[in-house]
Amino acid sequence: MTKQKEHLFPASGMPASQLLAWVFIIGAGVLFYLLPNSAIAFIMFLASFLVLYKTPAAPLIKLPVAALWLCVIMPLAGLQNTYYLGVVTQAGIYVALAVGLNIVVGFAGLLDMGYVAFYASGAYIYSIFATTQAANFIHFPWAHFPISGMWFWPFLIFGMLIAALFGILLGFPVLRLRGDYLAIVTLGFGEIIRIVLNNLDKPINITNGPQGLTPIQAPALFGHILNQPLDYYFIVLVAILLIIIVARRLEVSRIGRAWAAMREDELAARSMGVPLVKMKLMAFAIGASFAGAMGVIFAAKQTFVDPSSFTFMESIGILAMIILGGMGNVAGAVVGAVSVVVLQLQILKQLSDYLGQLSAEGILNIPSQIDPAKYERMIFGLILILMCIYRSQGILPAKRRLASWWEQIRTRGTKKETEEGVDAARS
Amino acid sequence: MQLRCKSLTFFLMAALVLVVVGLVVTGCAPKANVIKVATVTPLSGSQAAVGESIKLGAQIAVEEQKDAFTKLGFALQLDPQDDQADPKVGVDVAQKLIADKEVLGVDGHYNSGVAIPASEVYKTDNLTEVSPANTNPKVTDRKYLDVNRICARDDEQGPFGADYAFNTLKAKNIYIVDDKTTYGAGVAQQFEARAKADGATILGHDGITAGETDFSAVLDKAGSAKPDLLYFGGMFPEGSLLLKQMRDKGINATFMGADGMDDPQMAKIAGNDVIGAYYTTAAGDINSTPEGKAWADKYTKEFNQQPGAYAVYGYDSMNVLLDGIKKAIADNGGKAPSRLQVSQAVRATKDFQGISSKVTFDDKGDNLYAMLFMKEYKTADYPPAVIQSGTAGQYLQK
Amino acid sequence: MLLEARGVSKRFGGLMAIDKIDFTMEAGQIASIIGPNGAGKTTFFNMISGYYFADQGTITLDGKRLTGRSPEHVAGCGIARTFQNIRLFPGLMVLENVLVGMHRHLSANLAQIVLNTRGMRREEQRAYEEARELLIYTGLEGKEQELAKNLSYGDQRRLELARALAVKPKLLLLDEPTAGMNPRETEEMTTFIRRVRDERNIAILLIEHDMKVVMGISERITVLNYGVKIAEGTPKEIRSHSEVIAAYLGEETPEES
Amino acid sequence: MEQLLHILPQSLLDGLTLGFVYAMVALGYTMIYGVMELINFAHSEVFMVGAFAGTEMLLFLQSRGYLGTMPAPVALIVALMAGILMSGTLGVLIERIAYRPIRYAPRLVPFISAIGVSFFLQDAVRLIEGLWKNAFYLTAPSLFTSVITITPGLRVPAKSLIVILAALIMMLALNIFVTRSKWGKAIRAVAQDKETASLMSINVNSVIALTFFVGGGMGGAAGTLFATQYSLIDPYIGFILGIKAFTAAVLGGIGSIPGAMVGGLLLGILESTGIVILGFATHGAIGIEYKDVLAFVILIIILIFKPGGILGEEVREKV
Repeated sequence: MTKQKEHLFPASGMPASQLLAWVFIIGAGVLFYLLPNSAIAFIMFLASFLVLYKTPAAPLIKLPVAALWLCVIMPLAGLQNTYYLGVVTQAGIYVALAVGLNIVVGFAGLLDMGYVAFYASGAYIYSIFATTQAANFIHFPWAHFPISGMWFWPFLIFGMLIAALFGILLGFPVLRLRGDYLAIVTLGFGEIIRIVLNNLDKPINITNGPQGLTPIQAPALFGHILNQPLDYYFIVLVAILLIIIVARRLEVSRIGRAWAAMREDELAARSMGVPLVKMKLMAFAIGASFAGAMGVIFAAKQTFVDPSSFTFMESIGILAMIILGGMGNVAGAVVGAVSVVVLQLQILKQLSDYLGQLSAEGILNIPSQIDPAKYERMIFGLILILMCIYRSQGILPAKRRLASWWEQIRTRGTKKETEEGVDAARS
Repeated sequence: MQLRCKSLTFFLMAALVLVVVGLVVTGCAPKANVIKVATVTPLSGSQAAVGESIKLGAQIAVEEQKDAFTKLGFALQLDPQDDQADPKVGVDVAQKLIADKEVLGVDGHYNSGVAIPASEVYKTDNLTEVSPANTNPKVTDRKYLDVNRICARDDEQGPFGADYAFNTLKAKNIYIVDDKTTYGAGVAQQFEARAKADGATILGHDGITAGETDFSAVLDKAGSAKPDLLYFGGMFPEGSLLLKQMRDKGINATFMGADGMDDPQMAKIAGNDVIGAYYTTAAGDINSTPEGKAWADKYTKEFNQQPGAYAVYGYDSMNVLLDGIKKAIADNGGKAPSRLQVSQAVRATKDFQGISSKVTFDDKGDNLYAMLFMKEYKTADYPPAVIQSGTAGQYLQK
Repeated sequence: MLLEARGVSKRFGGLMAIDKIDFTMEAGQIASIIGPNGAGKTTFFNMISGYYFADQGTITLDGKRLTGRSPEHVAGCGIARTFQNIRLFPGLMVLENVLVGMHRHLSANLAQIVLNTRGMRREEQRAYEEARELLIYTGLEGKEQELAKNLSYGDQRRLELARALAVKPKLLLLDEPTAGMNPRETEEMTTFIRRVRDERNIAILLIEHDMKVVMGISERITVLNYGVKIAEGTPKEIRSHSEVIAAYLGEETPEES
Repeated sequence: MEQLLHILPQSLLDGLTLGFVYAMVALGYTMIYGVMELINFAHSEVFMVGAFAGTEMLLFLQSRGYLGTMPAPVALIVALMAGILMSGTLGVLIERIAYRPIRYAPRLVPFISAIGVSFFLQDAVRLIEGLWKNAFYLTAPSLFTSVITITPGLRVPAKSLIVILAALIMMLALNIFVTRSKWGKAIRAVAQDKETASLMSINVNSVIALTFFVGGGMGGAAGTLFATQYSLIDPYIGFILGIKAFTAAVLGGIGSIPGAMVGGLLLGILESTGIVILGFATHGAIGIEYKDVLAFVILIIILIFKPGGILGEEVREKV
């Protein structure tokens, strides 16, 4: 470790790298606020969160900055440019999904390739009742469909419960399986759910089959209907915040340790008294419940769901996010999800548009066969390969850490020692 | 660790400086009055071929109209977008277009399943949409001001096919297969309802998976039911294979499909088996009129490939759109119109003569002159002959 | 009687790995199982700790039946073990390894963890303190936050012991605890094992090849050969037991095991 | 019931044909898994590339007019050669570029890299075909068109027979190669234990490359046969078939060559015959659209009772 790299300005109080980092963070925020239509400002704005995360500063300084950026600058810029708000909201949904899947794959080491099934179950449970669809098979005089937007909130809980139930259902048969067998069974489970959703329009029309369900009732709060992009942005933001807190707390708890132990050595974990069945089911259920809640939000935001949003590729995409970001690490899952979504929705599209515009203006003549818009997947594939080869531990590799409050307690006594210990552990 | 952090920061700083310089430079350059029109179709994935042909059709229209717009003081640009035939991507693209204030109209989408959620986004800023190919009833049944289509609806197309099958082909026993997509299942359902109402017996209704190539299971089952006619709701790659495998199995039932079959590939894939197959389509034979033929020649010359059935619809939709924009500019005193003004002008389109058909929108955005055509392959050459046609509206189920 | 095995048998295909073994241990006793390679020692261990189900016979701990129970249940009853080839959680910190051993003794449930309750935090703090004490006890002080895989071989052995002690067992099964150690380390380990028994009153059952260790530490020795118990007694008795000598010198065992 | 009996023979034949295609693709998954413990997600694209190579070869022969003059089996063999060589080489290339640098990384990393390769190849083939032919749907010329009618209810198309025959021959050859030849033994040795194998002066890298060549080649052969059987190919055909073949490999017991065959055939028959029977049994409530559900449900049930797959060994972890 090249610890003793000289600072550029050794005389100054703050190391140059940190100073630059802060200049970048604030610069990006201001720039994005001033130029909400600039793609580069937008990407820099997103990158500023990564820089902020990496900057060594007290949480007391970092958190307010992050909050200001997320709750003030992003919404203000987003009002100017709803597309970026949409991108961020979409990325946010994937962040939540990635953090949820990370519990199953990263924490507990269970390769789940059918994660999207839980997302689908959440989305459908809300959609069926928040459209006129439920009237097809529920005939109570007091039941009126679509249900009012107020029901969105209880349905977040129902979505979680239903998804958790599915998680446990899936968990039972796969308990005895390991590694790749688990992968194929979860894959099969995901496909089963999707096909069933696609076909349950007869004999009784429950899901409306491939036609999908629309228009889905928007959430309402105290009589306000929340159907603006900004509303969904904040709903997703709060959801992510809660999910991250829960995931982080679990990670450093006895349950998180049991998962990690199971992942590292299943047999040794059992002989230490870690109940395998319970812990695996718990991982499946908790991971699934996050997806269920996000499904409800997705359905409300999209106002339309159909089975094609829940394909196997979607599961693979989320898996790629956590691996790109850094497996087993909540921050990694966040970074992975944001970079994949931004890459797909922003960078590649922008590139295509730019080249398309060049050819439209006659500057460059690109034959339609090699229109870059068609080859987004190819570029994405290439990036996946390069990432795997050159940075296989992900953008933010996982580190073992203790619960933050525990570190605070310890540092009271032997501050210096601990820091060295932590550094050693991270190296 | 520190090293990496530092190099990252340096990298980002350098980027920041470059960007600021770049923005200042480009920000100062005077910009012409740009009007963008978008096409949103699948340009990647298995339906890319159709999406591509719509885009190219629209591209011809934009190129033809460029000069007219320049005279009005506007630079007209085409903004081709890819929705990957995926509703989620479609919504993202819609949001992107909404955010780009220079975009005044959308020629798209191809898939109804994508168009329906995307139009919820267009609605938020009245960005007008003229669809060349969305046949699902729900697209216009929501009566959005900004959603229009120039083609016929599934609840016209399905019954049109059913009536023809029952009355003209005298098919009493019918087997239905669909591909379990929004489009395929939708049109098959409409066909089934009318066929039943006409008095035909539906022997069975099964689904296949789009993207698969082996349909022996469904054909074994269908074949044993001995139908007079097999109706397929879906796209040509599956449809043509279904037809071919059906004949391989010695099932002699008449084959009928919907407009998803309308593609030059169909005859290539199915070969001689395609002879005697029927399909309904909202797209007429462009070669039947001199203008159409001239247009098809132009397309072929420009892009070195034959136009797909919906290429001309992409062209017509774009022209309807551009026509609306021109009117809106005129109404707005030569200034750039708002999206709402464009939407209103497009909806007011009356007796616009396109290559494929005349266009007049009703209050929902459906084209009153939308036509339906029954085509039969007499030889294994595309396009097949039109054997019956009619205005779509008369087949609409009440 | 702490541990009691009655007529325990295990068959792998045609091979009788364990053949009707009776075995007992008192609380606080140090006992050893010895025997040539392939005698069934580790198989017997695995049966006690729940990895293999017995085909016949019963095993009880404090009168509670263990046969047919899962490893995690056995651990919960108070039996901890180490492994012949160390099985730590390599990617976890040293402290966490020990904390995993305490899993059964912590009670925080999902709701408490998600809500981060005071009770949960207090319990975790106590667990951390306890784990640190165990690390001090096993001589791993100051290495709490290192990853287990970065420890030296000797430290890994120690950590495995600390982790097993964290289970708070009544009976500790050690599978070749001094394997791969030099004489000095072996000596330290022997002293340590005795200390654990004396200070914590934990019964210890060893599998060991080093006869010096076995004879020096065990109060009782059981000898297995071809899955059959051929002798049992104090070190002195075993040393002079004819069948044992025969088994070790290889007389009357023409075929290779 | 009578109707069902009427369908069964035909349905079984269709299932077998499909099953052999699955089995051949499954072989690629299983061989590579056996040696590398890696789900070669890109194998479905290797298959697809093989289909394109074989078809392009046939189209080339057709355009030069050779196709009409040469006997159909010769044309098929030439096309198969093209498919095998192309896919085999591609398999080796993929291993060299995308897997070898990360051979010792955590297991999920090569998996994601494989997904990247898969995405890349789909669009790369599309790009190449788009530039070359201006279309990316290819229609393979028909080689065998005759149909043997045994009974009115059982028609055996010659091309189905060819698929079954070719698949059988190739699997047999593969089995002999793996069990008898020196290289086959080396492959098995590396599959058992890479380190020990390298101590026995086996060049592990070449053996792995060979495995990818053979596995890829089988995929390419399957692709070519697939193209002649179903005649339509596009760059996205690999995806669904790949999932099915992988399922078949797991069903039979991944890592086992006979297992891949058993799994493939079982899956093929389940998909064509099983679902038809189920449809009749439930009076049409469960239609053909549920055939993948049936396949996956059977897979899950089999794995619950036999976690290693039908012919897979149950691996007991050594304590």
